[in-house]
Amino acid sequence: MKKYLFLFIASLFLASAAFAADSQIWDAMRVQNILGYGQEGSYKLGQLFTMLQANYFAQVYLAVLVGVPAIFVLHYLFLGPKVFSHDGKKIYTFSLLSRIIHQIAAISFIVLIPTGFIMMFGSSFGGGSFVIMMKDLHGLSTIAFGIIVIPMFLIWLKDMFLHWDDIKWLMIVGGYLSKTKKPVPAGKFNAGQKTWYWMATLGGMIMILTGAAMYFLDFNIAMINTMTGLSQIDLLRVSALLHAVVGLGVVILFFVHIYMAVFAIKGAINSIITGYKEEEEVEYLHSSWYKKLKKQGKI
Amino acid sequence: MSSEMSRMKFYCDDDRCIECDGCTVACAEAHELPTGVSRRKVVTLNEGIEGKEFSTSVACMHCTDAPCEQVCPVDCFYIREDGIVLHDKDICIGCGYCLYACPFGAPQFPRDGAFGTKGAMDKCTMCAGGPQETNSVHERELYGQNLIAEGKVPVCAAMCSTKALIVGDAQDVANIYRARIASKGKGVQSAPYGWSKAYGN
Amino acid sequence: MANTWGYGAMTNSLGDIQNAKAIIIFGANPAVNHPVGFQHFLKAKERNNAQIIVVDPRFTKTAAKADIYAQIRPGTDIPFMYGMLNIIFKNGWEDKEFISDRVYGIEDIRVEAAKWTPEKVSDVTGISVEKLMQITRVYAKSTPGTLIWAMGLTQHSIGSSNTRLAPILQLCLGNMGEEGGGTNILRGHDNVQGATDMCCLSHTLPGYYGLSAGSWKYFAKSWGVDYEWLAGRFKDKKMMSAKGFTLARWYAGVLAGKPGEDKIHNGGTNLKAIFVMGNGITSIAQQAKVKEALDNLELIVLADPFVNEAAILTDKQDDVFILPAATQFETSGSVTATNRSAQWRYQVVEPLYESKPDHEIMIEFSKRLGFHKEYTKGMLIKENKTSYKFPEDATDEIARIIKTIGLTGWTSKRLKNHTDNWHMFDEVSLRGHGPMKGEYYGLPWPCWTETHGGSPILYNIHRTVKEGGMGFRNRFGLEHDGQDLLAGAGSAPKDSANKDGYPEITAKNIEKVLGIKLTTDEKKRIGKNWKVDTSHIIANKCMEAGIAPYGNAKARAKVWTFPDQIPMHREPIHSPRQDLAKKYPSYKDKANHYRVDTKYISKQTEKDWSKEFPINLVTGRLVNLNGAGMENRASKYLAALTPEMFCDINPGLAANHGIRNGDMMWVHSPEGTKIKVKAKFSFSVPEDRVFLPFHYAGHFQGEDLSHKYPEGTKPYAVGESANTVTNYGYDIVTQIPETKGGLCRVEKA
Amino acid sequence: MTNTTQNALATKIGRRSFLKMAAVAGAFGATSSFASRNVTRAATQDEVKNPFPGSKKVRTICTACSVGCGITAEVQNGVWVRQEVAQDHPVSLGGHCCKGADMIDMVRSEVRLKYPMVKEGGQWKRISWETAFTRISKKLTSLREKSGPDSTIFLGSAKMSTEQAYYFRKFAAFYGTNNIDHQARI
Repeated sequence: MKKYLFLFIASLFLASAAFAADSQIWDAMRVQNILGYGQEGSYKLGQLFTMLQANYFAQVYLAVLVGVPAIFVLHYLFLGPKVFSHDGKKIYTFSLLSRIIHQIAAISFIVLIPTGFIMMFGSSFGGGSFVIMMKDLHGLSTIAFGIIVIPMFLIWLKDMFLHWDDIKWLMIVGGYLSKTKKPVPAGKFNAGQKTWYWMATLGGMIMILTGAAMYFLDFNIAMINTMTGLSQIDLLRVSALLHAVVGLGVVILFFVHIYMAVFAIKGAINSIITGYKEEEEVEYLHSSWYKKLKKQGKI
Repeated sequence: MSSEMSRMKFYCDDDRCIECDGCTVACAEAHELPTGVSRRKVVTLNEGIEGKEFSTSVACMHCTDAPCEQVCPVDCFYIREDGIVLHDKDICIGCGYCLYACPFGAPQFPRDGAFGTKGAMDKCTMCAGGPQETNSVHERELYGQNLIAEGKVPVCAAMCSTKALIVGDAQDVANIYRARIASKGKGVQSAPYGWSKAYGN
Repeated sequence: MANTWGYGAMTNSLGDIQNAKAIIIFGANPAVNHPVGFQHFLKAKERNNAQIIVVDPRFTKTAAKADIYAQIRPGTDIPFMYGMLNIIFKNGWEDKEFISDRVYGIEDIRVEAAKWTPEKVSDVTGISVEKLMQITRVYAKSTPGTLIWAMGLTQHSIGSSNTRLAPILQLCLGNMGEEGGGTNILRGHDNVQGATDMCCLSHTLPGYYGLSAGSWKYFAKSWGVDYEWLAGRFKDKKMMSAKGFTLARWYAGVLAGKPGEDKIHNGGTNLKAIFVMGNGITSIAQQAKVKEALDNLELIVLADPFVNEAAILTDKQDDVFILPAATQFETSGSVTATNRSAQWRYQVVEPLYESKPDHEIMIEFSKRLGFHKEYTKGMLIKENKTSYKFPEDATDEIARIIKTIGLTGWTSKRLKNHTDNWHMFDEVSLRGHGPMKGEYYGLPWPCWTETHGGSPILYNIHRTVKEGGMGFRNRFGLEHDGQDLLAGAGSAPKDSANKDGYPEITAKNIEKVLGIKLTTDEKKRIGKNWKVDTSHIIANKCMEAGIAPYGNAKARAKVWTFPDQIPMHREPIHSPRQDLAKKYPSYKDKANHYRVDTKYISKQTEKDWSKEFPINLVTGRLVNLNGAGMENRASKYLAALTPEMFCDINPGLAANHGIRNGDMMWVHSPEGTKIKVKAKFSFSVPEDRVFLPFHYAGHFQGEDLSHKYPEGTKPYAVGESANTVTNYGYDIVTQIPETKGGLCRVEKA
Repeated sequence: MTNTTQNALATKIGRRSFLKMAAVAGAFGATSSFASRNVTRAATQDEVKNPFPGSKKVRTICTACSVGCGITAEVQNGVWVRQEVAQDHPVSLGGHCCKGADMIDMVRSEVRLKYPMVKEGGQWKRISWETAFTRISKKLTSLREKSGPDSTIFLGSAKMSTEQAYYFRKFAAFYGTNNIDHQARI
């Protein structure tokens, strides 16, 4: 038994050695990477990353972290939330499956985004084990999100294509800039929700892929390198850049989403818990869908 | 180390480097590194092609304006007064950003966590240990020996079989390099890789 | 080489290479095999603008640093060197004075060289005429030039001719005995020179005394035992003087009598037991035969710090003993570097675990085999002691006995003193400073007396004998074919009492050669000749008179006792050029070659090997491993550098066989054996040859033998042994296997 | 807080100082310990000079190849703790190839053979030195009597010291055979 254990450990040892020997970053490619760094004709990704990471990313994120909620506070104070009657009829909007999927996504985002921020401002937390724990949480919740992102993408896909209403919705910013209650042109999902959908699914997938690339670091999938024409190290740099840029969009829309669900529309959060939306809410905020349902006689 | 004059630098003379891997192993052995991490690596390019093959030894170049230090989200890097770029492994979270910023591919990440997670970053310390108590057991375990504190030369350069790898104050290193070029009677070649980056200012 | 001028060793030192103006390297790869030594080559290039010329079948790391590189076909060094000589003679670039004073038999070389026109050489070697001309011009015009070689010249069936022609080339250019010149053979292991000097060899006694009855008598006397008793230990006196089996072919001694095996002459018995100490017998040619032999032995004893992989290779189920020998850091003793310098290797730590130093194991066995008292008596004689201290007393015993290579000065005290003060010696000349003034580092032999400083450059007549000067050794008689073999007038070492050539010094001629008179007492005590004179009278008188005890003779280009009197080209046994194999056939088969009949021409002409096996096979070393690699593969850092056995293959050749980089491939040998290795694309080999490193073991013909290691002893890297596929073929004189010029066939696995 | 942020964004200052500021303003209040880390504690003279107090340096020679590089071994309480640089050696000048740089692992390698073993019935079995000596000697003696001394071959090593090599040659001579060789013949 001990012998097999030993053999197993020895083989792991060798596997790790072989892994290192096949490295795309620290082995044969290393000098090429060095030579390519900052050369004419190269993408200069290393310098770009250094410049952005050193000077801008954290600042912009901090601005978002502080600025976006600040805008919401102002909005809430001056324009106030939309209040709809909770006594009227309820319209069944979200199936059980879609709710489960949403909840998983919600939980993972609630973990992902703060942990992401903690990593970004790791120095404020003194680095070390706490931040590492946050980093591991970030990775673990990605697994949950990774499992449901495709189903989520599929179940809502048919409702998410661009519609004439969306343009109109965008022109008036969903009616959130006025206090008056009047029907807003929108189908089952309004343009804001659609944007969030695309950002959360496609953007989310980009986040997963770029995050995974950075997590696994020294993997060797020749196809990716051939397809993108990037060396492994440049692939990682692109990943880091995309992760930061796309992440910014996700974070902003996530904040908006939370604000809308929790504060801007009173009680809106219940609909994703119970599956039912207030009829009045649908009538005003999703007027096109309301009309369609009426026509079909479903109300 | 008195401050103003010294800026410690490495330089590998590829006319002399023969890929004996002495530096790699000397480093690994002196600091008892896990396998899979080589702080110093010898790379040969154009192997077997007459007139084009050359080898060179790379590790952290202890850049003057170290990009790794700029991008680290947890600020675990610090630059000593003599120019040696070090980091604190107790603070490092193994995010990999320093690697993306580094022109030399110096930072490495031993996969010591569960499921092959990346551990704290490891790189050449120019044999100067880390922020822990000098020559303490804790320092030795995390960073390896602290030869600089003992007043000794980093082990890779000291053990270089052909004296291709030299280390010391940037000015001295440049002088040795120039002396070698001069004795060969050749004009000064284009500066070696990353020279401008690592030796900047 | 010893047959050319007396001693078979590196003539100069590594540091002295810095004095060279040109360095030509045949079949050696110092950048990989002697990296630290190679710094002196690079310094010569840097400081002296020395031209480095590399002649090698493979574009090695050394070639990468060369100024001129010639990719020669394996086994054609002789035509190449004759080609150089042809051009040298034609242009009159040879050192005529040196040749006439100090070399015998060059006329025959001239005749042979005339046949090797550059065009013909080009056809045989594959080197263009222009390149041959360029190399010859550069090398002949830049004197002093040093000539380097290693196993690339010796591991051929014509290895002993190779190692004669290289010195001849140097002699013709007058590069011998000069600073920055010489023939510098780079030895492999740390103490090959020392162990060879002590003659762990089957054809001679320590100090190259040979196996004649006279030599045995000298040793019996020096060891303090009765000659007849010692002779009684042997089967008979005939076997006592018969060369034994060699490392290369010991397996034949086990397998003899089986169908298809070569006949042996071993006193009527096969080999039944093997006793191995620190020898990776998995790195010798013909592994399949070695395995079969191991399986057929009655007793295998392997003493090593690590598991000797012979124990893994064999299927023998009983009576395989593995004994933990201590490493050399757990004992002390002297080691002789490649330049004949000795250093004292101090003990670092006590033997770990249950390991014991080699000598303790031997002494324990001598007790149980009943010859302990006689065995160790030699250590007691000098000071008439009652108990010995190893290794110091053994060092002094060696110094007392071995005169042929001048070890008299190598007392343990002096050797320790040199190591203790190694900082007091110069890097280039090895000269000592301060208290070590007058001595050279490590007392490079010959170190004639206990006050002599050693001889860093052999055959250097510009220095006095006391300072390490000497002419060539008088070893082959005084005349041959009516020609005088002693050196010409005026070519004696500096400040010599005798300016002429002179014979080796004996009790009879000492007065005449040195021009002195011995006292009666001296006449009584003096030994018969310089080789057996333990009274030191000859050595001391010679030092006073500036005379080298071994004489001052001519080097010989012609060795009349060899099958080829002058070096002749003969194609390898397995040659890819069948047309040339007919033109330059191998030797006649040789009976009783180190006790075993050895095939040459019959093997070469058995069939057209090159049809089935069209690819040349070259083996060699890697920088991180050494020998059979046991000790280095047991280090995780070294093993991690090359965790797997591989084969360097040209991408063009690989493409023809559908092999991609990193694929597994088979290498088949004419012996019917095969190995499975990883293909590694490399342009260092052209499309007609592949390269295999020979350090691996633990796999055999595709089978992983890992399970056969005792628990916890498996090295960090295992793989196929390249020597499983090296071909049959042995040197005609030394029986060194022909591993550098075989054939093979490759195939995708 | 908004104020702080805007100020921070407006003034062009380095990221580090900005973050430090943010950290001060932030809820967690953890300060970057960067400043204090810049200064290492002054080690005692003894610590600086030698991390292995009481160790001695032993001059010895590399066992890899015939160049004969010097090694300075640092030994503490009978344990080889590290390899020092033999900068003053006249041939190697402190240089080592990878093998030489790792000589210490020859001694402390975990896969060393630790005790005598014999293969019996295909299985490795640990035995004592005494048993090993006795069993091997018995077998050798009986073979020598039955088939003569030439039935044994001794393969020595170029890795032995000169003295050991000499005694190995002598061993074969006293055993009564010239079947002895070593690696010079490969």
